[in-house]
Amino acid sequence: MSKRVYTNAQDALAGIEDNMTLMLGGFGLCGIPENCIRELVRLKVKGLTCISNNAGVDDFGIGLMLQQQQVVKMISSYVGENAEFERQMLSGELEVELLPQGTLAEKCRAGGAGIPSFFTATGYGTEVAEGKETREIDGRMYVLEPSLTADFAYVKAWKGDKYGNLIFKGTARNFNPVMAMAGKITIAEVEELVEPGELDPNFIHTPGIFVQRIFEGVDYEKRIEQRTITQ
Amino acid sequence: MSKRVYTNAQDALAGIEDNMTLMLGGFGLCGIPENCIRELVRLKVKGLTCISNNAGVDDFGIGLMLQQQQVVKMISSYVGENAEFERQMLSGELEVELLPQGTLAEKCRAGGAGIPSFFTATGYGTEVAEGKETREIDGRMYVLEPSLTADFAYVKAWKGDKYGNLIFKGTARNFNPVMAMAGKITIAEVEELVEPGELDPNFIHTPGIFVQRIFEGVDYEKRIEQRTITQ
Amino acid sequence: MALSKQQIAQRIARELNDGWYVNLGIGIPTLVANYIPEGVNVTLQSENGLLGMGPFPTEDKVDADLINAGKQTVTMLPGSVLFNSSDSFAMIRGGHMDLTVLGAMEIDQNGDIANWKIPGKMVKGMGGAMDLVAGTENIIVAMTHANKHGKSKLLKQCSLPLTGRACIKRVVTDLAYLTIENGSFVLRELAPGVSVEEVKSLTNGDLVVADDVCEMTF
Amino acid sequence: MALSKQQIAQRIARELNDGWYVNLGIGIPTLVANYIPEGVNVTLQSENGLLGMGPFPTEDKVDADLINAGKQTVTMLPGSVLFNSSDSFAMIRGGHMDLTVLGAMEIDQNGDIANWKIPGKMVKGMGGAMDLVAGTENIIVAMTHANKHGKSKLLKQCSLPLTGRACIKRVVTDLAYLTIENGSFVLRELAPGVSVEEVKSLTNGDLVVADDVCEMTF
Repeated sequence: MSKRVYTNAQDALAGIEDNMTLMLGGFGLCGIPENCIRELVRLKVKGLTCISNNAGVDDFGIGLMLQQQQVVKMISSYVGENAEFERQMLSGELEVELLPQGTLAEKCRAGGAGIPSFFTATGYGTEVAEGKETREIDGRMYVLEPSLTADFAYVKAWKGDKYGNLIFKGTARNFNPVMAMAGKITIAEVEELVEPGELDPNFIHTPGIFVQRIFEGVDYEKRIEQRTITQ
Repeated sequence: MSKRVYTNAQDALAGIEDNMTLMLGGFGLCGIPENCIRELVRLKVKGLTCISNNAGVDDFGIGLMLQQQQVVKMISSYVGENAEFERQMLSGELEVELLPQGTLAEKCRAGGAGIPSFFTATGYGTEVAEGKETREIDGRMYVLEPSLTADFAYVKAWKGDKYGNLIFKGTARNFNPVMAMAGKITIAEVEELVEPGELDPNFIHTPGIFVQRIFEGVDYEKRIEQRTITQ
Repeated sequence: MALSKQQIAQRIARELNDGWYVNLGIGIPTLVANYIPEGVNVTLQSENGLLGMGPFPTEDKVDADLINAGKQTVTMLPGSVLFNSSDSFAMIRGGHMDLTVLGAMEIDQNGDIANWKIPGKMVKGMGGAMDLVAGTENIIVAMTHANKHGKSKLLKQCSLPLTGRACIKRVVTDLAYLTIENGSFVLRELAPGVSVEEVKSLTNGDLVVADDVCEMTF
Repeated sequence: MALSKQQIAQRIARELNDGWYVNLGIGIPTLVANYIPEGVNVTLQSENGLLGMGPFPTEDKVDADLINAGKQTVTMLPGSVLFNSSDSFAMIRGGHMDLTVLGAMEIDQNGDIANWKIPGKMVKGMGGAMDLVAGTENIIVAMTHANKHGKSKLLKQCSLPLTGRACIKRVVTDLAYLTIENGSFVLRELAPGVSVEEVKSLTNGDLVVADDVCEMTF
């Protein structure tokens, strides 16, 4: 724990092995752990199960891992901005489990919060509920959703201190805080690493207790999927 | 919704009736909705079920409502800093449901988040689990806990804007954000009411969507239960 | 004449009340924001973590860290709030949104909706749609009355995989505004120049014509 | 001679590892903070919403809005974090705390603990204790070996209402440091001058004496 600060992605990602389950923060390409993904691509670990709301695009984000066929299963809510993803899915090389976005987020939070399963009305009467326990509570039907955890969770924050406390910027927060909770080992890459005490304790989004490793990332591209302008 | 800003507790508490279920934020006497409690005492509404982590002391907080026998049931995790509470409990005038603190917090959050029930290991094998469904999940035993909601939730924040966005100070945050989520009508009293835009959108603890009414409180006593000093 | 997409959005915008929190889906629903009536102040939610969504940014204000659920760059307004995905769906699932407007491939007279998957075609996923239809009491579907092959999208029973069950009570199409009540579509308003018969012929489900059916004005 | 409260705390403090997140209960456990070994940096959690609890404030720094779980005024340290009650217990229930130290009325050789309720007496409630014992893998109980009537608090089976089941693996009393393994207490260390026989006679449960039992030094 006291060895929490790492110098770069290469050091921070030590311990990753084939066939592990990973969580990757981000919504679309916003707030994704770019440095961690780059390192996962370099390491060429295979057989991965990736839990991430989206699967990147062909040449960025998780798409880079798909190009190398490192992923055998994706657990996401919205995918397919990505031709290689589609090819692998249709050919059966890639297993895809689609979950409602809110259910996915809550399953991660639950995994981090020691809640093994919870009921939600979302998805009742749809394919999402197939094979899952359902139950009527106060006149409404609900689905029992088991929580999710991961061997490693990779999250991207705006600023972080050396105790692992994190703050995010804008909508780049998204899934990062809940995935940080659910990783057996959570690795945070931050744009700016500061000393403990520099972040206001009242305005920290992710307490450092959820972050086992932290490093300052480099070369953030922050690609925009839909650049939309008011003239 | 647009009529969200009220001038004082008297206006803001309109609609409260006997026999309602209320949530009251705070931990001990820290972060309690002092103005709302003062108004509940003045209104002398009776037969109330109060969900609050603690029950105040004899002459402050919910203790003031107990003095007037306004409360028929308390749902709390830790009580009895309070002689009148003890008398009413032992005489059977007051029903008390004790819940583990984390379970209480999570039941409020679940109530606000549309989760009717969730499994937790907390309390398994104890009185808390009596009459509740239990289940083995991955080799461990869990208790199914139903969520909580309230007719009115009263919360106390440090600052709030006219859209109901709230920020809390120090450990006065405690149960306030989760109870704000779980009130059918949530009333926030704040030390300082500001214009929308004055609070940094990235550092708001409770989004205004959870707050139906807001007012600037007066005469905060902020009593300290255990004044502990380093010489 | 059938309503344009803009007119569908315009008709839906009349249902907005002051102070509401609203989630607008991709497509026609997004256009609703352009027709919010004078004096009505609504707060738009973007389920990726923003309440109080503003217009698209000017070139100099583009921020890769501030996008909407359609991954478009957006702006904030005074009073906006940012939050994480689980808090966002706590709002939605917990019933705190006043209105959801979303598109559909099919709806049926039981209030079922299908809008995320066509078997045999590439599936992109449901995103937040299942949460929105399960969590919001007040939903308006915005869509064309028939698909591009001229087949009704208002059915006795949805044929596509469902997004949600028994959750839709209102729909605005290019031809009409209808409610769903007691297992039937109820025709409430007609697009200007569209006849009851036209709507009937393009509605493949039980249709009741309201006594006070009227023509929309724009 | 039996350990003082301070010595119990001192012995427990030796179990702390650098970088740990620790929750200290009220009473003897609180004293552990005074004996944290040189070079060991632990972060104290207060379950009402603070990670990184500092010492009590000086008179001029007292803040009614900053208290610990015992309702005492406290301070923060550089790197502290504040959070709400559900996030606090997400940490605890989710197994993120490295150590919980708490008092007990009774523990038994199955690892059960009772520390919140005496039937017939005024019940104050369990507060966060049930969450802490259910959520933390590593728990140390700090208590006297016998109650004030001289009766053992280490039992075959707890007689009081339980706080948690099969969760306690270590206890430091005024007489000894014991572990709980395979349904027995295992005597690991003796307080200075305390005999194995004394511990045996005051332990009302199966007791195994470890081969390498030794005397604590202070």
